[in-house]
Amino acid sequence: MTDGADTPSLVCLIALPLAGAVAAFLWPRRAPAVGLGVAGLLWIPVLGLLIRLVSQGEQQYELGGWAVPLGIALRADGLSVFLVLMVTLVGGAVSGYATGYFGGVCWGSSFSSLPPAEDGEDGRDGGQAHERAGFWPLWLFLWAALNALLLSRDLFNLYVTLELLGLSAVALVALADAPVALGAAMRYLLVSLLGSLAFLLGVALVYAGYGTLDLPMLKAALGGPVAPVGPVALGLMTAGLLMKTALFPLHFWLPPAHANAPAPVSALLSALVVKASFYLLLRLWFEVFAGVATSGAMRFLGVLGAVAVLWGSYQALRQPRLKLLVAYSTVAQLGYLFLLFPLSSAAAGGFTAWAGGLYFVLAHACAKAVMFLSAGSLMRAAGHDRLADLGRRCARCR
Amino acid sequence: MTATTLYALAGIALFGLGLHALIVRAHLVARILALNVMGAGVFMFLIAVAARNETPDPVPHALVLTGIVVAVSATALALVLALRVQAVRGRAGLAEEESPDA
Amino acid sequence: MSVSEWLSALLIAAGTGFFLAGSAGLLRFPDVFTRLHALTKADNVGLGLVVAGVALQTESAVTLVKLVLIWWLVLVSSATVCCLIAGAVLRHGRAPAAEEEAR
Amino acid sequence: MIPALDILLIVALLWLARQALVARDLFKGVVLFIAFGLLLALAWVRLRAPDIALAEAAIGSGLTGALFLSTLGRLRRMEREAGQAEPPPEDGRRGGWTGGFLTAAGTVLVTALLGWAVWALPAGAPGLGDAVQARLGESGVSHRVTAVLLNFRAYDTLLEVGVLLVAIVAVWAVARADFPFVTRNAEAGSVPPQQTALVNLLVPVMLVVAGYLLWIGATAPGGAFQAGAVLGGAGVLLLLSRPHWAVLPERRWMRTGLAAGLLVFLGVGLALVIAGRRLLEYPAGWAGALILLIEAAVTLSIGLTLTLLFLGGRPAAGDPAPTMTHTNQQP
Repeated sequence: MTDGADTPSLVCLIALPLAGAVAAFLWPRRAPAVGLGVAGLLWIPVLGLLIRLVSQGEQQYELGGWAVPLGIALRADGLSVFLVLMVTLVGGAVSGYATGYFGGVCWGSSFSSLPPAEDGEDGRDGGQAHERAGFWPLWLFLWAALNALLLSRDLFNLYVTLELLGLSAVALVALADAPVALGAAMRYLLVSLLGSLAFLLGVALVYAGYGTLDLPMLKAALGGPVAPVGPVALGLMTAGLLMKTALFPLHFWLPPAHANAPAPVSALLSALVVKASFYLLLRLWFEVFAGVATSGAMRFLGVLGAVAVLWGSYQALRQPRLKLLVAYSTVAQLGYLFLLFPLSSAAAGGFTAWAGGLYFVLAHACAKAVMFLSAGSLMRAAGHDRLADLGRRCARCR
Repeated sequence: MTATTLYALAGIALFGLGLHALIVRAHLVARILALNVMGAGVFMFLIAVAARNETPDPVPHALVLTGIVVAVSATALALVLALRVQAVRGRAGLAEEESPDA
Repeated sequence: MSVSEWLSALLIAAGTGFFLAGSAGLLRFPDVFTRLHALTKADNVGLGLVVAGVALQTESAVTLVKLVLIWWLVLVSSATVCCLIAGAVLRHGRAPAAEEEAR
Repeated sequence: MIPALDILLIVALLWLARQALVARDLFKGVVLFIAFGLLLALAWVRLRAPDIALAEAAIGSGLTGALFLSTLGRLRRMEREAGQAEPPPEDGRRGGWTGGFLTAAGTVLVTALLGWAVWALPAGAPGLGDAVQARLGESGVSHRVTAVLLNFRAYDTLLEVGVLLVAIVAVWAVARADFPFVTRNAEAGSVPPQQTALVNLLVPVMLVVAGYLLWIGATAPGGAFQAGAVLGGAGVLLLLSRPHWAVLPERRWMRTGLAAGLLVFLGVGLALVIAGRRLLEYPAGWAGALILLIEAAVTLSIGLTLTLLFLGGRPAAGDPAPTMTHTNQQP
């Protein structure tokens, strides 16, 4: 384990989108350029981190120079760097798409005929302006929250990143100012806040029982005799995270929220945001609480995942609208992810299950993002996304 | 049983009260109120934990201060969303069996 | 206990008595105006007595200033809020309802 | 032996919370919630957490209560304009007696499980109190909570200031300021003179108190959050009564003020990185000054954010909102 004090790439991964978010808020006209700039610049710390990870192994960074448990540390191992790489890839692609989708960008885009974004505050020019004004700062905050979550090793800090992630995600859904989208955003917000509170109470129980918030230190402390507080805290945090990950039967909020958001937002939510809470579940179950989580509980999560695959796929096939179909398919695909829990704890094939599971995470992120982006373009072209009428429309497009 | 244990348990009870109201109430303002009570319960538990020591542990205090500010931000956003829902739907509630493509 | 401690206890007890009377008035009086009367008048005197009692126990001048400041601020704001509530009730001819609370 | 005052306080808190949550009349529920918040502040004092008590009284009870009340007012107004004489009855969610029973039983079960875990907490109380005490001398401040918030765990606070900014960006993206609601009184020329007098009196006092809280935070309970909350309270008072000297800043300045906290916080952190240190690793001797600088900016941003969250939407370009004096001088 090396300390990355000399190469601040870990910090840049969080500070760069955060600074971008402030810049996009301060200069709304330049927001798309800021977003694209951040998306490009982020590759420098990402690749730097990747190189160091390969050559030196796990990286960590003590913020403020305070050692854990007093301070907060960032940590990058294979799993988190893999996911950061995925976020940078998908996030960059979606940013590029969004410059076209929301208009207001200065170079060749079919939507550049829209009135300039001004700062979109009067909402009189077709309702598009405030979408454009809100999207960039919120998305950059979301990006910062994703990276911060993937790199943090402190439980309370993870709670703050979850809230940052949840609030910006909800606001992004509410950008589509339609009645259905507002209802979906409201439901998403309630679920997200309930999930965060359950997680926070779990964190509080951990602190009460073990006196630390640092994940590796907690892991060491859990090695001793198990008090009831350990499993109960894990249960609470898991319940909160399952709500945010939308595992069946807690998936009810996902399809309306993902289907009614603006297309780039749907892509980000389905591809990246649900994966963040899934990543935390992996961390908690397989690393920190490995001694507490029983194989029965793992099997239970696996069964829920299996049901989600069947139920989500069945619902997807029944949907009349393209974006809802894609959203329900997310419910199903998330079910596949949870098959990882029982499979990887099996004595044989644990590594294969991990490799397969992570490959699936990446594949789903790319595929689902592209699907939602394509659905958004189809919707723009056809003016709706009713499956029954889309075929005719597309025949004409050719 | 000490006073701090009682406060800790009261925090858990507040969490439970809020959770129940969050599930059974339909009006969005009532549900946001319920989330605030749940949050107060978590804070009370944390501060009771801090008070177990001779000099109170400042770390939970700092966590709760952070939590209070996060809570007021979330509440403000939730209330504004509730108002928008009322404005476009005529009622500040979410229909239970709502077809997503209404 | 010294004389000043006895005096302090006496003042605080008297102040608490005013609070009790004010609370009883809040519960028992028939309409908004009389309830306001009970609440604001009794609380101002009650708080004044409590502050005087506590002030007897302090040694630092800064604390004394803070205590008096607290009493003065409560006095000013409760008098104003009393006027505002009573005015609102008079204008609307009914108890202040939900739409008036934000002032 | 538990002091009777604590038992009384806890019983009162639980009773108030329950009453607030079951009240069918939402106005009643919110008023009970505000009372609950005030008693909660008392509980924090009993638990020797004066910092939280200050923040709770100002933010948890005060500003959150104001947000709820203004939301209810707007809801009622919308209902009146839509021609609904009475607020629509709340539709029952989980239908039937069995549903209600199952929900209650489930909640009780979860609460009991949590209570059991708390009851069975190991007795030896670990914590980071000693670790904080050991390094307090290097933190640049002598108040332990401020040391944790702005030095040991400053990164949490940085992200939290980000959450505040997200809230305002989100609210601005979702809704336009319903300014007529806020200014209704002033437009009718009927801000009562007592109210104006009170605001003229209180706002300067609140500014002084905010400055005092900010300054004292280094050595005693207080700090950026409490000071920002007091500023926010002053802002809400100004929005409600619009004395002639109060002017909403132009939107450019509004944005700058809202972002100032995060900007300065992140700027200081990154400047230290460029200087070869870690993020927010203050150089020895500079910690106190840098913390005060960050806190001052954060106080300003929190105050402005809370005020504008109360406004409930983005102030639009065409509205008279930006200059509050506009309508006030009309007869």
